[in-house]
This record gives sequence, C-alpha cells and structure tokens, in this order.
Amino acid sequence: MKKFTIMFLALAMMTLIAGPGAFAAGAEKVLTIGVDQEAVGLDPNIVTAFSSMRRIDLLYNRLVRYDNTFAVVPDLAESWDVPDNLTYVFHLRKGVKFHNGRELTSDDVQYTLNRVLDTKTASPGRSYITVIKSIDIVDRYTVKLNLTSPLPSLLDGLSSNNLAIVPKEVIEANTNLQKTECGTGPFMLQEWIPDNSMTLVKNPDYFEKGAPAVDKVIFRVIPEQASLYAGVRSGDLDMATINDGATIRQAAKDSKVTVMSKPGLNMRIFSFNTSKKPFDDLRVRQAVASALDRAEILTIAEFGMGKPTGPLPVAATAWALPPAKLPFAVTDVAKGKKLLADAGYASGLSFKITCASTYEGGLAVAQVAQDELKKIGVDAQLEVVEWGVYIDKWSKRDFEAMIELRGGSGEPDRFLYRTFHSTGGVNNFMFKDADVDKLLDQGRTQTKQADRKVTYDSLQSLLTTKAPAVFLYCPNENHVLGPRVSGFRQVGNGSLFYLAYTQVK
Amino acid sequence: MSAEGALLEVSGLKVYFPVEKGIIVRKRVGWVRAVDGVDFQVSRGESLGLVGESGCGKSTTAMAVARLEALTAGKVLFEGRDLAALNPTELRRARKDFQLVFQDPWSSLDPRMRVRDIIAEPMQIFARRGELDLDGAAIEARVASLMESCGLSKSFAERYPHEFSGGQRQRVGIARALALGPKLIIADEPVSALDVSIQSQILNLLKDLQRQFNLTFLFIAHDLAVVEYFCDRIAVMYLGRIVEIASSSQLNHMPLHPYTRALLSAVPLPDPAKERSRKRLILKGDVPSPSIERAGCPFRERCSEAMERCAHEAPRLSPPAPGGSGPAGPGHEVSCFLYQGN
Amino acid sequence: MIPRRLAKNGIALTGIVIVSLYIIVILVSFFWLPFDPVKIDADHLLEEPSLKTGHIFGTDEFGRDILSRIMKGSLVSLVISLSATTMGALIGVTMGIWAGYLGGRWDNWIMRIADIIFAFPSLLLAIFVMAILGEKTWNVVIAIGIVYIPQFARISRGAILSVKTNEFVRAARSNGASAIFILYRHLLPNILVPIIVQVSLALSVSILLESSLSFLGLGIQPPWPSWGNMLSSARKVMVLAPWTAIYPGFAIVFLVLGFNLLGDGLRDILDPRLKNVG
Amino acid sequence: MAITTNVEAILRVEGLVTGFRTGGGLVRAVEEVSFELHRGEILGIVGESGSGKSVTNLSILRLVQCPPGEVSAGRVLYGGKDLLSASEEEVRLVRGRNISMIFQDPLTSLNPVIKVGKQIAEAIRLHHGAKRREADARAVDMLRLIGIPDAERRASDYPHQFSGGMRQRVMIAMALSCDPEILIADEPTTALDVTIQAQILDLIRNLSAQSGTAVILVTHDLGVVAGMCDSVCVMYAGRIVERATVDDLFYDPLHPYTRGLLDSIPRTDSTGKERLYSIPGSPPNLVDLPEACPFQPRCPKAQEACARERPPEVTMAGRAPRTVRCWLHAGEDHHVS
Amino acid sequence: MESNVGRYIAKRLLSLIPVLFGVSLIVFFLVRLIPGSALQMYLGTQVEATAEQMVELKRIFGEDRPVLVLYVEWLGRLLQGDFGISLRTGREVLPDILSRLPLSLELTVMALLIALLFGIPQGILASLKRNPFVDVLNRVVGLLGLSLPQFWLAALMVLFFSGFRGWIPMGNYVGFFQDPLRNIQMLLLPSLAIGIGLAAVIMRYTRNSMLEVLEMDYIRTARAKGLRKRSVIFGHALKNAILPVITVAGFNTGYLLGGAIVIEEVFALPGMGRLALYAIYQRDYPVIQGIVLVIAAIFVLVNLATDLIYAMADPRIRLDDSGRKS
Repeated sequence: MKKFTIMFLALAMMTLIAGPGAFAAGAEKVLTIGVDQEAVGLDPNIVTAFSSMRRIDLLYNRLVRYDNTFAVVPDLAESWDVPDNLTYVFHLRKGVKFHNGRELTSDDVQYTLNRVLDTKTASPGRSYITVIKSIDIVDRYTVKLNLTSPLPSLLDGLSSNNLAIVPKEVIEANTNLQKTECGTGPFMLQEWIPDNSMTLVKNPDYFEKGAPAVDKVIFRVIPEQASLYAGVRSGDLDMATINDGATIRQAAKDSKVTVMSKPGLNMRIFSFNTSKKPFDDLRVRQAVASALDRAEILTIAEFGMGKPTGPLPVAATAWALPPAKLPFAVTDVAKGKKLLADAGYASGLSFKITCASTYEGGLAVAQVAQDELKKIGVDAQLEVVEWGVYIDKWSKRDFEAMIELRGGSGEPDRFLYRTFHSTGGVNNFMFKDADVDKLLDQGRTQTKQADRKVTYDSLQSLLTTKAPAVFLYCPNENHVLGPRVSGFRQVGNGSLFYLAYTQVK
Repeated sequence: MSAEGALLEVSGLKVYFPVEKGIIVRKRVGWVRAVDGVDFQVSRGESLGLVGESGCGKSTTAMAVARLEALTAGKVLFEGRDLAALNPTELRRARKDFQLVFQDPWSSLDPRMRVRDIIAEPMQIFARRGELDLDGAAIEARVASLMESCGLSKSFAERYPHEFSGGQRQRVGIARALALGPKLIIADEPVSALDVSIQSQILNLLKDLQRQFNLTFLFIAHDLAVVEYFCDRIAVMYLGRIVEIASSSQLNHMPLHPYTRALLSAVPLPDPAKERSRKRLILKGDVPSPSIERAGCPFRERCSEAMERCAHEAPRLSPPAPGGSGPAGPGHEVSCFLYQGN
Repeated sequence: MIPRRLAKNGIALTGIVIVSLYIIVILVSFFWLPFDPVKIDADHLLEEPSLKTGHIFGTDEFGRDILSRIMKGSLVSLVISLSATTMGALIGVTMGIWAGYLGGRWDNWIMRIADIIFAFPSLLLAIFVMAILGEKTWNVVIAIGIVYIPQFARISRGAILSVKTNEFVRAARSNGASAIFILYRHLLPNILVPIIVQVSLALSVSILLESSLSFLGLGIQPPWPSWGNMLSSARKVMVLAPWTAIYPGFAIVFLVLGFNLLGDGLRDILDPRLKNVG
Repeated sequence: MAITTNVEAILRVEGLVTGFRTGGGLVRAVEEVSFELHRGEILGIVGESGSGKSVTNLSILRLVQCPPGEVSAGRVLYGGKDLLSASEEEVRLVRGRNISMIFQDPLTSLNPVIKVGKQIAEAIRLHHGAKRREADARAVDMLRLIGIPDAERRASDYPHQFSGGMRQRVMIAMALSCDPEILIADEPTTALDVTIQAQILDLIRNLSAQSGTAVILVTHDLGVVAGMCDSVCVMYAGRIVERATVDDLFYDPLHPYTRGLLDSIPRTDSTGKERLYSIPGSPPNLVDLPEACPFQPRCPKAQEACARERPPEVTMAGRAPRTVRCWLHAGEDHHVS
Repeated sequence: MESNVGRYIAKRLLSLIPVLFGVSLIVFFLVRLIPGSALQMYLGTQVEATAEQMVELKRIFGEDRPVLVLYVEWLGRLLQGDFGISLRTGREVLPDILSRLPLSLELTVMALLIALLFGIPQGILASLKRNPFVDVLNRVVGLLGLSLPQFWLAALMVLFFSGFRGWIPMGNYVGFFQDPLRNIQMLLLPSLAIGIGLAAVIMRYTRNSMLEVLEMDYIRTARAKGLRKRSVIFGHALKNAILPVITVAGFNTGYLLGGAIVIEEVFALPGMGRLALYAIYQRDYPVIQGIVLVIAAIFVLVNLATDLIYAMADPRIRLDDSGRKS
C-alpha cells in the first residue's frame, strides 16, 4: 500500500515537471487540424460519410473539381470538350502518378467509372452518372463518355469525391480501399489510429509544382466543439473545422485565432410530409412559411453564422435568386393566420416537428420554429429523437414535419432534380407537382446557360410557392485558424482541398 | 415395544445433509450425517430430554420431528400417524398438535411485530383457512389468557419484542407455542440463553404449564442439570446417535456409557467441597466431524475404555446385559459393548 | 420513533432540509416562475446572471431564464428518480427475495438473470432501452429502472439469506404459514433497512443517470427542461457562458447530496449496530 | 488452599466507577467496585449478564471503548501505580506483559486474518524485544505447552481452522506467552461444551498452579466458581453485593441475591425433584437507577430502608475479606484494618 | 491448495459461459430492436440508390436474411473467435476493440487507484477522528464527491484546463508504452473525473468497515496484548476492514469501465466507450455486440479477480466449490 502511494506520487510529480515541454517540434512542417468526426472508411467510390470525404479531398483527385467560387476547374483532366450534349471528351494530365508510383492513364478512368456504375459496388456516386452509356478509351490520356440522355450536371457530378479515380490493382488486392489508400492526391496516408488521429504525409510526386506546402497534415478527432476551439487557442491544433455557431461567435472575438466563415452549400430546411394531413394542404404549408422568421432562427440557432436562402444555396451565385426576391421572404403572421383559417384551422393546429439533438438534426432550429409558430396559432410538438431514429423516420417517411440539413449543390439540376422531382431519389416530402416536374425535366435537356437560368429562376419561385419545404438558410462553413497558418481557402462544400496550398510558419 | 400411550414414536430417523460441489451442475459428493438412526418414544404427559454437545444432532432431531427439516429416512409416528408421510396440506393441519419453543429469545420473535400479534398469528393462520373456529374477538381473548398463563402482564400486549428482557421474550415464545392448544411441545434449548435466575423462572413456568395443559415435552438441552431437573427420561446423543437412554434419576446415579459418565463428571457442581473431592473424567480431543463415514462406535477415539471390537462394529442401543457393571432400571438402554454380551 | 431520531440526526436532518427545499421549489413552480421557461427571447441570448435583468442565474442560448428552467426541471428530475427507483426496487426486490427464500435452482436462475443484466454496462443498457422505446419521459424511467433491478435483487437476496435463518421463520413454518405469508409478512419487513438505504442511493444515482442520458441527447424532450438536457445544451456554449452549465450542475449536486445525506442518516438511524454510538 | 490474608495483594481495585453514555442516558455499568487480588489466587467474579463483571475487568486495563464508555472514578493499584491515572503508554506496557486477558468467544477474539503463531509471537516481540525467529519459536513452544498437537504446523494455521476448545487454548497461550502476573479470564468457557469446558478449566488451573499466576475468573456459572476459585465476588447491577472465600459463599451466603442464585441452580447432585427456587422479576435497567438497593424489588427480605437508601458495603468478621452490601447486615460492620 | 485455486478459477470461468451466452442473446436482439439500421445510416439523407443497388446493399449489410439465422451465424463465428466486421468501417471488430481496450482499462485502473489512494486513508482517518464535527465534515465532503456528476466535472475540467497545454488530450493521445509520462498526464484529469465518486464510496465503506472492526473482540484482544495504537489499527483492524472495501472496489470497477463512455467523449479519448457510443449511433451491430460482450466478460472477470483477491486477503474463504458468494 505504502509503496504504491509513493510510486504514484512520484509518477504524478514527474508528470508535472515533464509536462508541457515534453514534446519537441521537429524540423518538418506539420499542420495539425482538429475535426469533430472520425473518417469511416477511405474508399472514395463507396463512402458516404462527410468525415471520410474530408480525408479523400487530400488523398485522391477527380477528373474535375470545384474551386472556391463553385466553378468547375480541371483536376486530373487538363481540359475537356463537349461536342454535343451526349458526348464528353476528357484530356488527362500526363505524368500523374498514383501513390504506388504507377502512372495514371485513361484505363484507370474507365475502370473507376465502371466500378461506380456496377450495382455490385453499390456506390453512392452511381446516381450522378447513370446516364453514361459507355466509356471509350481514345488513347492513353484521352477518355470519351457517351450518354444516353443529356445531363447538364454531369461535370458537377464528376467533381464529387465519389468519382475520384482509383487504381485497379490496389482494389483487386484489397477488395476495396476502405482501410488503405492509393490515390493521386497531394498527401499520402502514413498512419491512422481510429478515433484519435490520422497522419498524412506530403506526396513528393504530386503533379502540381510547389504543392503541398507542408510535410505533414495530422487530423485529430475531438468530438467537442469547445475542445476544438480550445485546442486552437492553446496551440495543440493549428486549425479546426467547427460548425457550432456559439463557438465560432466566441472565437470571432478572440485575437489569438482567425475565423474563416462563409456560407456553404448545405441548406437548412423545414420540410413537410406532403402526403399527410395537414400538409397535403398547400395553404397550411404556406402558413408555416409565412410564420417562420429566418433572421431570428439564424440569430438564435446559428448565432448569426449563416445566410437566408431560397431553394438554391445562396453561395451558388450563378444560379441562386436571393430570398428577398422570392415569395414568403418576409415574415407575415397575419397572412399565416389567414392561410390557416382558409385551410380550416382557424382555431389552431397541432403537429409534430421531428428533429434530432445532433447538429444536422436541427434541434435548436426546431425550438425556435416551435416558438415562432405559436404566433399563428400552431401548437407544434417537438419529437426529438436520436440520430439513427431520425434517419429511420426520414427514410420511412414517418414524420409530419422535419428539420433537415440538406447538402446543396453549385449546380441546380443535381440538387433540385433528385430532391423535388416526383421520381427524385431523396424526395422524402412525397412531393408531386406536374409543373415542378416539367421545369426540372426541361432544365436537364436545355444546354444553353441562359435558357437554363430562366427555367431555374421560375423553378425557384415555384418551389418557394408550392413549399414542399420552407427554405431557411445556409449555415456558414467555419474554420478556426491559429497564428501559424496561412494560405487556406474555403470551398464552401466543406472540402479541405486547399490544405494542399496552406502553409505553416 | 408396543407403545401404549406413546404420543410420539420415532424410529430409524436419519437426517443427512448433502455436501455438494459444482457450479453449473451441482453434484452430491458426500453427506453430513447429522442424525444417523435415532429411535425413541415419548408417552403422553411425559418429558423426554435430549442432551448432548453441540453438533451431536439433538436439535436436528427435534426439527426433523417437527418436519421443519427434511427426513432422509425413518418414521415419526404422532398419535399413530406418520408425519413423514403427510402431504403439505395434511402436515399444515397436523402442526396444530405439536409446537416449538426456540432457543434464542432474540431471533425467535419477529422484531417488527407486536407481542399481541406474535401470539395471535398461529391462530389467525389457522382461522383464515377455516381450520380453527375462532373469530377476532375470541382470538384476542385467548391471547390475553395465554399471556396471563405465561406470566406476562396485560400491558405488554402492545409492545415490541426488543422492549423485553430475554426471559420475558421466552415467555412470549411459550405463549405463542401454546396458542393452538398443542399436545406436544418441542422445546429446543429453551433456557440455554438465559441467566440462572431467569432460567429457573422459565423452567418452573414450563412445569406449571405442563401440569395445567397436560403437555408432553420433547426437551432439548446441552445442560445435563437442567434436563435432569425437567425431564422424566433422558436420551444422551453423540454424533447423531443415542448412546444412552434412561430415566433421569437413573442416568444421574447410574450412568453407564463412558460418554455419559464423562459428561456428568464435566458438569461443574455449585459445591466447592464436592468439586474438590470429585474425580474428573476429562475427555481427550474434540468431537469428530459428522461428515466422515465411520465404521464402529462413534465415540471410540475419545473413549478411555475402547476395545478392539469398537473399531469395526457399531454397538446397538439395548438394555444392558444382566450381570454387567450393575443393576439397571427398566427402560435403561445403552449403546456400548461394555454392557452387551458378545 | 424514527421521525424523532431523524430529527436528532444532523446528517439526516440536513438531507431532509435540502430535499424539502427542492419540494418547495417544485410546489412554487406550479404557481409561479420568474420567467416562462420555454419562451424564446432573441433579445436576451446568453445573458450573464444579473439582478438588474431579473435573470439571476442568467439566460441560455435561446434567451430562456435559467433559474426558471431549473425550477421547472426539478419536477422532472424528482419524478423520474422516484419512479425509476420505485420500479427498479419493486422488480429487483421481488426477484431477490424469492431467489433468497426459495434457494437452490430458483436462486440460481433468478440470480443468473440478474447477473446478465448486471454484466451490461449500465449506461449502455439505458441507452439501448431509450433507443428502442423512444425518447419519452416514462421510457427514461424504464431505462433507468432496469439498471437498478440487479442491485436491488442482490441486496434483498443477501438480506433474506441472513434473515431467513432467524428462528421466527421456523416458528412461522411450524404454525403452518405458507411461503408467501412468511416472505411478505415476516421477511420483507425485516430487510427494509438495507433496501431503504439502497433506495436513497438509487434516487441520487438516477438523477445522475437521467442527466447522463440527456447529456447524450436521449433524455427529456426539449424545450421542456431537465437538468440533464440543460447541461447537454450548455455543453456547446459553456466556454462562452459558463453559467449555463454551472447552475444546473449545482442543482443536481445539491439534490443528490440531499438524497445521499438522507440515506446516510437513515443508515445511522436504522442500523442497530451503530445505535449506541454518537 | 490459599489463605489470602497474609499474602500480599498484587492488584487492588478501589471504588471503580464506569459508565456508558447512550441515547437513553448514562448507564452506570460499574458502581463503586473494590476488591483485591493476591499472588497465586484465583478470584471469581460471578454475576448475570449486565451485572458489570466484564466491564470491571476491561476497566482495569483501560480497555473500555471511550466514547461511549468512561471510567469516571476509582483507583486500580498495580505495582505501586494507579493504572487509571497512569499514561496510556504505561498502561500499554502493563497490558499483555503483566496483566493478560482472555475472552469469552475465542472465535471473535482472535484476528481471523492473521495466523495464530503470529498473533502469539506479536506480544512476545513487543514485550521481550525478541527477534522474529525467536518469538515464532516461543509461540510454537507456548502452543505445545497448552496442549495443541502438531504445534509446529498449527502455528501457521488461521483461527477458523481450529475448533472452539483449541481456539481458547490459543488464546490462553497468547495470554501466558509473556508470563504475566495476572490473567483475567472473562467467561473463558461460556461458548464451549461442558467436556471442552472441563479441559480448559483444568488447563487454567494447572497453569496457574505451576506459574503462580493470579487469575481473575469472570463467569456466570457458580459451578465453575465452586470448582476453580479461592474467593469470589458476586456482582449485581454493577455492584459487588458479596465478597467471600469460596466456601463461605457457598455454605454461608449472606446476601439474599447470592442465596437466591444458589437456590435457583438445578443440580445434578440433587436428590429429589423439588421445585426450583426462582428469584422473581428481572434485573433492573441500569439507566437512572434510583437511590436504593437495586435488588430491592426482587428481594424476599426487603425492608423499608432498602427502597430508600443504597446499602453500604459491610465488612464482616471472620476469615479473609468478607463484605456484603445489604441492609440486613448493616449493623455487623467490622473494620479489620 | 494451488490445484484447488486452479480448479476454482477454471470452474468460475466455465460458469461465465451461461452469463455471456445470455448477454450475447440479449444484446443481439436488443440492438436490432432499436429503430434505424446501419444501411439507413450509411445512406443518410443525401444518397440516391437504385433498386438494384439496394439489393446489393441489403446483402452487404446483412438485411437480406432472417435475424435468427444471422444470430446463429454470428454465434458460430464468435465461437471461433471471429467477432465479425464493422458495418460502418468495414474493419474487423475484434482488433478494433482490442486496440481501444488498453486505454479504457488504463483509465479504469487509474480511476480505481485514485479512488483507493484518496478513499482508504481518508476513510481510516474518518473512523479514528470521532469528533462529531470532523466526522460530519468528513462525511459531507465524501458525500459531495459522490454527488458530483462525472460528465459535469469533466466538462468543467475541460473548461478550466483547456488553456494548459497537454493536460487535456486533443486527439493526440499517446499510449502508455509510447510515452508513459505524457500518457499519465493526459489521463490524470479524466480518471480524476471518473474516480472521485468512487473515492467517496470507498471512503465511506472504509470508514464504516473500520468503525465496525474497531468494535470487534479481536481488537480488544490486540489492545489487551499491549500493542501500540498504530499496530492495532494497521496490523489488526485494517487487515479486516479492507475486506468489504475490496468487494466494493471490485464491484465498481466494472461500473467505472462502463461509465468511462461519457468521459471518453468529453476528453476526446479513443477508448472503448467512445467506440460503443458511435457504434450505437451508427447502428453498427457487430461492433456493439462485440463491445458489450467484451465489457461483460471483463466485468465478470473482474468479479472473479475480486473474489480471488478477497480470498487471498481473507483466509476464512475457501476457494472450493461452495458456489456463489453472496
């Protein structure tokens, strides 16, 4: 007993003395980034988890990618031609090497696209490119895609991480790439300790000269937002991805750190199950739309870290109409009350808002919405469920109203078609509207940007009026940076691709 | 051996406790032979004492007679009916006729019940099943009269057991035992836990009650002096068997079995002169474990007169052979080769 | 007898005073609260505790008054802990006393079941139950109650084992009493002491468990406050506004302390061995 | 028989008062107890439960738990020193070396988790400064001496591995390991069967005779007293009601309580089956005893004075110190010295 | 003697089988009662999948066969030591659990040590100082420790210590064998948060047990022998008083292990509790099943170890087949 005590005290003392100074900085440049979630797997064609995508950003390349203005720019494809709207020809960069040293060729592009298209792979990226009829290899560095029908969002789809180009031999050796990695990206996987850290090292053969600027990127998994922020403050972390408004607001006042914040592509919506009473009645949906105060919701639920939006994310400036120009832009309690009364709910209405206590589940938004709806005589109950139950209810359409966070897109077709078309894969509103369907189909076949703009402008108005959901706001994408970091840029879809150009002192 | 007037007749009584091993499946690996073949009878109105040292099986015998311990073998004839063969309902009914008085005045009364309820409970149990024709008022009256018979002041009825001294608690226990008007009282060391001055009170009370209610006693004790005072006949037990049985005075003045003699000589006499002059037989060693199976006489290791025969043959309880060490009275039986022909 | 001794025992008395304070707060909360505990107030987000604004414990990230929410939440916390403990105690004690009384095979089976429940990490078990049954107040009660079953089963079994050797049990049997009669009339009243003490411990632990569940987002439904879900939502803003976490935390600490003091005092009073001391 | 007058007293207890504070009030467990013990003497202290006989002996070595117990008055003179006013350290050195104790229940009185050899050796090392090895060897010797077979091996057994009688032998070995002048045996055989009791009493008697150790034998069994003791103190309700040589006490009891006690014992050597005498009533509650003879409510010879005033301790004429605390004999006081 | 202990351990280990079997049965069906599925979680609200893809996905996620068949298959593989493959990460379950086990165990052991090192001396002190004021103060402080919610304490610690580098793990957890000092430094606060409640429990048990033991006859014997107070307390009293403390400590070790869940989450420690939490959130059935089984096994093993330690400390306990100790 006594021996134990002494030993323990001795250890404690040594710890105290050795403590903070115990780790020495190496000569190499290391950037440590804190994130709140661990990657699930690393196979770009298979994973769906947002957290995995953030690693894949740095490990793999796609044919094309978004830049920080949501413009599609070359990645592995140096350039591309679109001879007609059913044919795409990509010219690949030469001398691009996979991390195993082999050069990337058009075979790999063909293999990857086929892998995604194969139902056995069960790739979430398949829906982006189902229109591809065949993939022709023109030469070692040229690939031609033939489509069955026009798809203006094809390039946009190809920029998805789910369509990152992978080497055949590594997949065949490992059945998939979940635990291993062999991309063409600026960084290579060195070590992965699940739920703790992932260390990436610089790819010396990266095709872009001068990139990456650091030798190592270490991802650290810290679930608590407050701890992430504290980590950047204390210097344990160089930067952190934080999505919690309260923490960001705190960090914004802090001179020790820099906060980068810009509206992202994600979109917070208040969605209705249009197949169920009372939301099968358009007037009820519109009443809710009139009652919700976007500004207040943003202030309280996000601490102001976001921007009101319409059906297309405001950040996609090429397409999105500002919400002020759309119907129901202004909160109008009287109108809401009248609409309700017209629908036969003059004496009030009660329904359940399903939400989850996680960030995506929108509990905070739901609480504010609940409060606001009281003003038009709606007694909304919150059904706060665990995230898995939330997803279950979502996929079984077992809800009346729901607070959601939808991943938007810089390209209107890609987001709107699957979300609001009556055959759309993620149309869980059970929304069926002939006019909307018509406009969506039309947008797909039109090729000219100006024509499409007209179509999607009217579609935005129509969707806001028909209100399968109330489009609330786009939360900001936030990064908190320590003093050592420079050169980082935010994309807006969460991508950390610009870490490849980020420097540390 | 026809027991004319025998209220209780016990024959071949054995109580073995299994020694078990194993965790998932429990297997029996041996027996503790707590009672190993006991025969005796108690006549109406008689008091039979069972004496012996701790672990000799006297209490187990009493409990088995009362069917509070499962019998391994043997018969317990109570008024000619074998208690061992009764089904649970019959047994429950039969319990009215034989009741127990326990040793420990502290644990034998439920500390959460008032004295009145403790004494009334047996009657309530039987009345509820319609086996006793007493209503609430009648029960209350009977409780009062029982308390009086047992020397308990009426004012005690509302008190809890812990408010009493040991002697008073023992009186409560006796009143409870009498509640159903039993024929046989099995008293398991009823005065062992009491101080001398209280012990004599209780012994006198029991004697009075015996006379008053014509009770028959099976009286268990380790104190020979107490048993001799209280009982008509005494059976001495050792390692689960009766080694000697005789009338009290006979056992006192003419003990035959070496164990009985040692026991008697070990009892200190409250008389300095006698103590100084008496010759003591001090036994060697301790009582052996009852879980060991043994051939021969159970007492032989500690016996100063053990013969070779004792090691492989067990003596049977029988009247001493005439011409042995002296005259033995009627009903005097002993289990020792010293007193048996070949 | 016991009430008088309770009053004389300083520890128990302190416990009673603390618990009574909470009960008074609950009673008051039925009629009066400083502010509406669920009313969102965009003008007073995360305000510091101040006498001037009347938010003496400050406001949370929705501008709701923390004191009002703590007061409102105390009912939920107390009701949950009482019900869950009662449920666990009823089931557990029933299992335990029968196992102890019947012994042998029955004992083995009943206690194996208790062992199995016991082998589950308690929080995980509660999480499972919550996830299966859904987030309703009564399900929190069930989830927490289940956790207690094995504890009560073990304690009451042990107590029965020691009480059942008492001669008054034999006396009852010799009077022809049935097993149920003996169990409920004689044995149960005599094992109440350890059970009562365990109840007071369980009461306090259930408040902590409810908080843990709410902390993980599985407890009481917002916007209705429970101390646990207040802490849970405070987690995000506590760097900014420590009072959002500190006051609900103290509310828990003091009530749990109250229950513990009460239990400790009860143990002193009811344990006959300690009766002569102090 | 040791005639005690001309042998020096090695222990003198004078006016000892010990009380316990309880929730119900002050329990006066020992009240003005005085007696003396002489070299080689076996002194019996006899009384029923709660009469204060054990507390008296615990008070001698200041072993009464404090609180709630408290020795509030009196002197215990040993070796020219008053143990009650001596320092704790001085008393500690007397314990086990000069005055040893054995207790009623040898199972609970031995530490269950320490080997018996070690428990004996402990005292030897402490009081004789013996080395571990020596002490261990002496412990084995002691075990052998008090008749434990295979002592060498048994020394490394734990108490629960011994039978009741053997355990009491171990206690005795422990108590005698430092050759004390006085052995206080507190109900040493109460938990044992009669045949084992006979063994143990025999052992104590022989050891005392051999080594000249004086013994205070606390018991409730007058038979044991008759067989063992030279002189006796009878206690009732915390007081010594009668003090006499063993023969005087048994053949000429003076106090009504002593007489009642003797008459209520069933005897194996009696002839007839005459009804036992029994003292009516039960012992008094020691809290707030009235200023009266505590035995008065049960006494067949109670007089008016008995209910009014506490009887004085009367020293009687005759052999040895003979005292009685009773109004019946109040006029017969003989001060010897 | 030795073979006896061996046989006892073997038998106790055998008796774990029914318990673990029961646990496996319950956990397997319990997790499937929870609404939601791993497949749903994989798809989330963003992914479109065609009917053919869904067939394939259902096969991959094991939703194409009856649950009973799945159980039998799982049990069969389990008996061969194969815990299956995570539905979330595709990694093997057992190595994933085993890689996190050391941290959780270390956390538990440290918390236990803290509890014992604070609890026992404090408990002894409390039992000796019979001054009512000190006694009450001691008990109130002890009870306060018992009343602090672990997660609240942990959150406050993070709040106050996050400014000091190195005291709060920031996803840079290092194993004990990589850097013992850093490791202990990092785990000190978390284990304090977990251990403080148990310290209070241990203190109370030690105190009560000491009080009880100090009233025992053998303490009187020891004093009558003339032993010094110190020898009486440490040589005689503590040896006995520690026995119930062993039971309580062992009893609570399993609880500590399970209770580390929230703490691991708050302190960002890659332990088993956190794995369990995510597995539940993601409906990663094989991982949940594996973890619950491992924790249950550890729990019963700890109980066994407690019994063994108890038996070593208390010679009265014979490790034979007397069955369960109550």
